[in-house]
Amino acid sequence: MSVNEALDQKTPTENLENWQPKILVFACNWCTYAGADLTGLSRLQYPATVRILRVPCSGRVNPQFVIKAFQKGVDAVLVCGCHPGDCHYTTGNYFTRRRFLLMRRLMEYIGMEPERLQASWVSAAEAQKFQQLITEVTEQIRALGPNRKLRDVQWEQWNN
Amino acid sequence: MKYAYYPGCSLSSTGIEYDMSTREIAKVLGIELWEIPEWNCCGASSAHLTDHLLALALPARNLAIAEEAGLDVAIPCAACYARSKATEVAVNESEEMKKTIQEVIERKYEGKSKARALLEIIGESVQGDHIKERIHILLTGLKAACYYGCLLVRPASTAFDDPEDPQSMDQLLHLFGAETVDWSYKTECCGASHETSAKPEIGISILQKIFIAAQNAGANCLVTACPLCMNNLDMRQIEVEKYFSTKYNLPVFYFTELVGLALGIEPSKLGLNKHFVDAMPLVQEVLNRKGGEQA
Amino acid sequence: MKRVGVFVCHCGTNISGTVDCAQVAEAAKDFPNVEYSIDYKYMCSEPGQEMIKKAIEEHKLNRIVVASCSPRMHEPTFQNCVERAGLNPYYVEMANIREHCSWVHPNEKEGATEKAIDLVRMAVAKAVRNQPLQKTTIPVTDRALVIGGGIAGIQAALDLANAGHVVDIVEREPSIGGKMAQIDKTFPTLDCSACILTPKMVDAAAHPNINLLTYSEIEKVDGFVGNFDVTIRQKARSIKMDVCTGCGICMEKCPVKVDSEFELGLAKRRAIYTPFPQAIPNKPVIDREHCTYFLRGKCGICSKLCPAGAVDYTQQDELLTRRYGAIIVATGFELFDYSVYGEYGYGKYPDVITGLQFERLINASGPTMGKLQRPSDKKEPKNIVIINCVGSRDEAKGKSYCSRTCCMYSAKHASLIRDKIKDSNVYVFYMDMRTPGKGYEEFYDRSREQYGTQYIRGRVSKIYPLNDKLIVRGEDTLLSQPVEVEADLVILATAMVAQPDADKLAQKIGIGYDKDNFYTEAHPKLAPVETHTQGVYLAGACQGPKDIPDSVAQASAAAAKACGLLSKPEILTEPIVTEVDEKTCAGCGTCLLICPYKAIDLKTLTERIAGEIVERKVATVNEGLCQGCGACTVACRSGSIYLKHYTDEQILAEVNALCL
Amino acid sequence: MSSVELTSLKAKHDAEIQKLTEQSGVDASKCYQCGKCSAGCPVAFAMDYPPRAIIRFLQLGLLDQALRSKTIWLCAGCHTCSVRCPKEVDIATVMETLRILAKKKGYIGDKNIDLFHNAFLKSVERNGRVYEAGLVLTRNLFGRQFFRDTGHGLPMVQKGKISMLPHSIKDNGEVKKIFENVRKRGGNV
Repeated sequence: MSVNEALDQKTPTENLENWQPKILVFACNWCTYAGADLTGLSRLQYPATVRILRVPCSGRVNPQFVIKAFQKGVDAVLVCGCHPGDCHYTTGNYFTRRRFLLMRRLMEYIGMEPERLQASWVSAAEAQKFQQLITEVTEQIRALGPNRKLRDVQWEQWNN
Repeated sequence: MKYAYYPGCSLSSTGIEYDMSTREIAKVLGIELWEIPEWNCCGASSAHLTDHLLALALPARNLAIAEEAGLDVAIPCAACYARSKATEVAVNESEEMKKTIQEVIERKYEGKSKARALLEIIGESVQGDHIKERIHILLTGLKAACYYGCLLVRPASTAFDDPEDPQSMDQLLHLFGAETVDWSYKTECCGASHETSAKPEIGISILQKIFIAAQNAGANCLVTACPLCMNNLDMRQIEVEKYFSTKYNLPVFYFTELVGLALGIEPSKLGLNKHFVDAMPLVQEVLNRKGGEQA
Repeated sequence: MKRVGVFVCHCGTNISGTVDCAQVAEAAKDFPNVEYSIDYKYMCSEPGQEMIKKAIEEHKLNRIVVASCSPRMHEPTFQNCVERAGLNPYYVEMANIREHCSWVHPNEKEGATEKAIDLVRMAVAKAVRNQPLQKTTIPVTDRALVIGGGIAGIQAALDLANAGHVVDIVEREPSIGGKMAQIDKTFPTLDCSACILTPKMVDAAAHPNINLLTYSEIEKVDGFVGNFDVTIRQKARSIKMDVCTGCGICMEKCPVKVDSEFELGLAKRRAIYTPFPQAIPNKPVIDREHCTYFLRGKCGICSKLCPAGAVDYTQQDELLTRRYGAIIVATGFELFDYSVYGEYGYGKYPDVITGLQFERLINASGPTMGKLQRPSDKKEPKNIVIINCVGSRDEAKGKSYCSRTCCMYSAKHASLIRDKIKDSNVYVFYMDMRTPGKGYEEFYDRSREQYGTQYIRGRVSKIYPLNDKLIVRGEDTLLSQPVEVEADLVILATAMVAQPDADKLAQKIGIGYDKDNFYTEAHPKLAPVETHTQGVYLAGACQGPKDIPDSVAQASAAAAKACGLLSKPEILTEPIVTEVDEKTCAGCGTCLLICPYKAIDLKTLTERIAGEIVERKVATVNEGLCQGCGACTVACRSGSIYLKHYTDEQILAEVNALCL
Repeated sequence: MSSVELTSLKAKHDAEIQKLTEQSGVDASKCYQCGKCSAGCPVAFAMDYPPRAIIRFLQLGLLDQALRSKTIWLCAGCHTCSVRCPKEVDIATVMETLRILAKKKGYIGDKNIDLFHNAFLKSVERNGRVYEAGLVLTRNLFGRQFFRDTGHGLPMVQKGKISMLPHSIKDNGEVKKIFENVRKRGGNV
C-alpha cells in the first residue's frame, strides 16, 4: 500500500467535504493569550478550528513542539506572541522571529507548504486582529487540505 | 563630469540667459553637458493638473534617452526638475508604474538615470581648492537674497536641501565672494504658475511681499534658480512697482550668471543685458571693484 | 498514582449556552487517569469550590482540571481552593472553554463542544505531569533607592522615609529640585513654585532617613527584587563637602562665565557655581569643562580665596556600591528641541523662546529679576504670541503624543503676562484645549474672561522677522481665514520628551521603554507605577508627560508600593523558574547569552569520575532573577535546562492530547 | 445657512472618496484640522475655501463641494502645505487629484486657468515643446484678455527672449504617441 493510499484510508474522501482543519496556536501568556481572551470578551467570532496552548513566552516554543504537532496530524501551527519590542521578557520574541525563519526554511526544504507554519504578533489589545488571523489562516488551510507530509502514519508505513 | 542636459522650453525663450550662462560656466568648470537630442516638454506645470499618467510619462521620455546614454540629467529649471524627479521616484517606487510608463512612452526607462538640479551639480563641482584658481573676480558688494522658490527643495522626502531654510545657493555665492542675506522668503512660492496662466492679480501681492522682505533684509539683488521665478520677479517687478507706486530696484540674477561673472566670463555672453530690471549698473559696480579686489 | 478530577463550569449560560457541558464532563471520564468528572453551574462560587474540595477528599484526587473561564481570571481562585483541600496549588490546570470557546463560537455548538473536549483533554494530559512547586522566600534589604531628585523623587523619598525606611536619592545635577525649581508659578492656583518646593527640598535634606547623593549617576544595577546591588558614580565635585560652608566667595570671584543651564542660556554662571541660590546642597561644584585651572593648569583663584580651604582640584570620581530592596525611578523629562522647525526659524530668532525660558524671564529671582523683557533688545513686549503643541501631536517632525501640560501652562503664561504688563495683548494659537483636571477648565476660563487672552484655533505655519517684529502666520480655523499677528515675543509651548539617555538607564536597570523612550508601566490601568521588573517602580514624567499634581500622586503611589515590599523581611517568589540538570549540562554558556535577566551563571563542579577528581562548569540559575520566560530551555543543545510547570514533557503531552 | 445631513452624504460618496484616497495615496482622515496648511499657503487669500476646509469636505463626504471649489484650481502646487503638515498629509497631491477629477466631471472652477492648461498641452502635443508666444496669444484670444502682457511682448522679442516661430522637435511622432497612449488608458487629455 502506498503512503497516499494509507492516508486515504485514514481520512476517507467522503469525509473530506466536512473536513475541518485542526490548528494549534502557541500563545504567549502576556499578549496573545490575553488578546484571545479579549476576543472572547468582545464576542468576536472565528472558526472553531483552533486550539490555544498557553506558553509563558513565544520564545519558549521549541521547534520540536512544532514538528511533533505536524507528526501528530495537526494541519497548521501558529506561533503568536507580543509585538517585537513589546516582549514581556524584553527579548523573547526576537528569538522566536529568528527561529521561525529557520523553521520555515525547514518546512520548504522537506516540501511542506510553508503556510502551515505561521507566526504573528498579536497584542493583548488586538482582539480584532486575532479574529481576522484565525479566520484567514483557517481559510488558507481549508484550501490546502489536510496535512499529509509529516504524519505518523507515514512513519508507521515505513516501519512495517 | 558628464551629464545629459535638459534645458526645457523656457530656456530657449524667456529664460535664454539661464541657458547661455549655464553652458558658459559648465565649460569653465569642466562639466560636459550633452543636450538630450530631440527632448520634449516635460509638461510642467499643466500636465500634472490634467492627467497623472501624462505628467509622469512626458519627463520619462527624456529620462529614457539619457538612461540609454548612461547619464544623469542636469536640469536648470526648478519646475522641470520637480516633474522629472517625480517620474524618477514613481518609477523606482512601483514596478507596476514602471511598466505602465514604459508602455506609454514605448521606450525603456528603468529609473536608473537620475534627475538632478543644476544648482546641486554646480554646488558639488566647486568643492575643493581647484576652484580658487578659477575665480577672476570676487563678487564683493553683492548682497544677495537667494530665492530658491517652492519647487526646488520640495517635497521634503526627495529634496537635496532643507525645504524651509536651504543653504546650497548661499554657500555657492559665499565661495565667490558675495554676501547673502538671511531672510525668510527663500522657499515661499512666487505664484509663477498663476502669472503664466491667468491670475495676475494673485501674483502681484505675493510678489510684493517677496520684494519687501528682500529689501528689509538688506539685499541689493535677488538670485534664483528657476526661469519661472525669474520671469515673475524680473519682468513683473515694474508692474508691481507701478501697482503699489513704489520702487524696489532689485535686479534679479540666475545663480549661473553670477558664477559666470566671478569666473571672468563676459557679461553679454551670460545674457546679463537681457534683464528687465537693469542689472548692468550693479554688475558694473562689481566689475569696477575688480582692480582692488581681484582674487 | 495520578487521580484527576475534572470540573466543568457552565458559567450560568455563558458556557452552557454553546458548549454541551454535560457531554464534556462525560467525555472526560474516558481520559487516562481521570477518576471523577462533573459539571456544575458556577464552579467559582462558594458551593462550586466546596464541591471540588469534597471530591478531592472522597475520590482521593491529586490533580484537578477546571474547565471554565480564562486562567487569567480564576486560576488563583482554584489554586487557593485546592490548597485549602491540602493539595499543592500547582496541581490545578485550567481549560479555557469560555473566552477561547463558547464566546467565540456561539453559532457552532457542535464544533465548540468538540473543541471544549479537546481543551479538557489537553489540560488533563498536562495536569498529570504537573509537579508540586513551592514558593521560596528571599530576604529583603530595607533600603530604597530613588533615582532623580525632582519633585517626584523628593516626594517618593519623603513618603518612604516617613514610613521608617532609609532612602538614598541619586541626582545627577549639583542640586535637587529638578524642573519644578525653574518654574515661576504653578497652575491652577498660581502658587509660587519655589515657595512650595523649597520647603520639601529642605525636608528631604534634613530627614534622618534620607541621604542625598547629588552630582551622582547610576553606573550599574545588579541583583533582583529585595536585593539590588547598585553602583553609583559620585562625580568629582572638586569641593570638600564636609569643609565647605557655602559662603559663596568663590563664585563671586571666579573669572569664567558660561551660559547657565538653570537659566536656559538667559544668564551666565561661573565655572564654580551652584545652579541656583536655593540649591540643596548649597555648596558649589567646579565645572571642569570650563574651569581655567582644569583647562590650562593656571588660575586657582577659588582655592586661594576659600576661607575654609574646601576647594580640592585633585578629587576623583568615586564609585559606591550599595544594596537596595526597592528602586523608584523618577528621572523626569526634557523639553523638545524645537530647532527642527525651519518654519519657526530653527531656533535662530532670539525673541522666540520656550515656555520654560519664559518661566525664568518672569521669575522674580530670574535673570531679569522678574521684569518681562524680550531677549533681543530688552524691550517690554506688548504683543505676545503663545504657540501650543510645538513638537507635540506632530508625527512629521515631533512626537505623536499630547504633552498634557501645555494647554494649562500656556493659559498660565497668558495670565502672568497680563498681570505684569496691563496693556499687552496675548494670543494663544491652540489646536484643542485640554483641561481635564480639578479647577483646570475654570483656570482656562479666567485666562480668557479675566485676563482677555485671545485664543485662536489653528497651528502656526510660519514665524518670520520683519523689522523688529516677528510675524506669526496661522489660520483661524474657526474663521476659515489666514491670520497674522505682529508679535514682539513668541513663546513656544514645547513638548515634554523623555530624557535623552532614558533608554540607557532603562537598559541598566532592566525595565521597558516605549517608542518615545518613556518607561513602560506593568499595566496601563492596574499597575501604573510598577514595572515588569519586580521591585522597580516609576514616578513622575519619566513614565510619560505629567504635571506636578500627577507626578506627586504617582510618587506617593510608588512609595506605597515600595513600602509594601520593604516592610517585610522577606518575600515569596514565583516558583515557575528554570532549573539546570547538572548531570547533562555541558557548561557551554549559551543560556547565559540568551537570558534577558542575567539570571544564569556558570559554576564549577568538583566531581569524582573513575577515581579522578575533575572540575567542570555547569550553568546555575538565580531564582530571584529568573522570571520564567523559558527562552533558555529552547536554546540549550543538550536539553539540560528546563522550565518548571512548562517542561518539554508537559507541552508535548498537550500537543499529543490534542491529536488523539 | 442650511444644515448638512451627514449620514446620507457618507453613504453616497464613500466609494468615490475611497477611490480618491487610493489615487492620491493620501488619507484625509489623518488630518486633525489644525490649519497649518492654510496658514502657510501663498494663495489662500484668493481661495474660496482654505485648503484645510477642502480636506474637511473629504472627511465628511462633501465631495461635490470640494470638486466645485475654486481652491483646487488656485492651488499653485508649491507643496508648502505638504512639507509642513504635522500629520504628513500630502495636501498638494490631494488638490492635484481633485482637480483632475473635477475636470473629468466637467466642473471647471476657473475658465481661464483651464484654457491656459489646455492650450499648453495642445502646444506640447503639436510641437513636442511649448511655443510661448503662441501660448500667450491663444490664451488672450480665448480668455478675451486681448491686451494682457502686450506691454512685455515687444521688449521680450527685442531681447531675443520670445521667438516668433514655434520651437519644435523634428519628428514629434513619439510625443504624439505618448498622448495617444495616455488617452487609450482613459486619460482625460
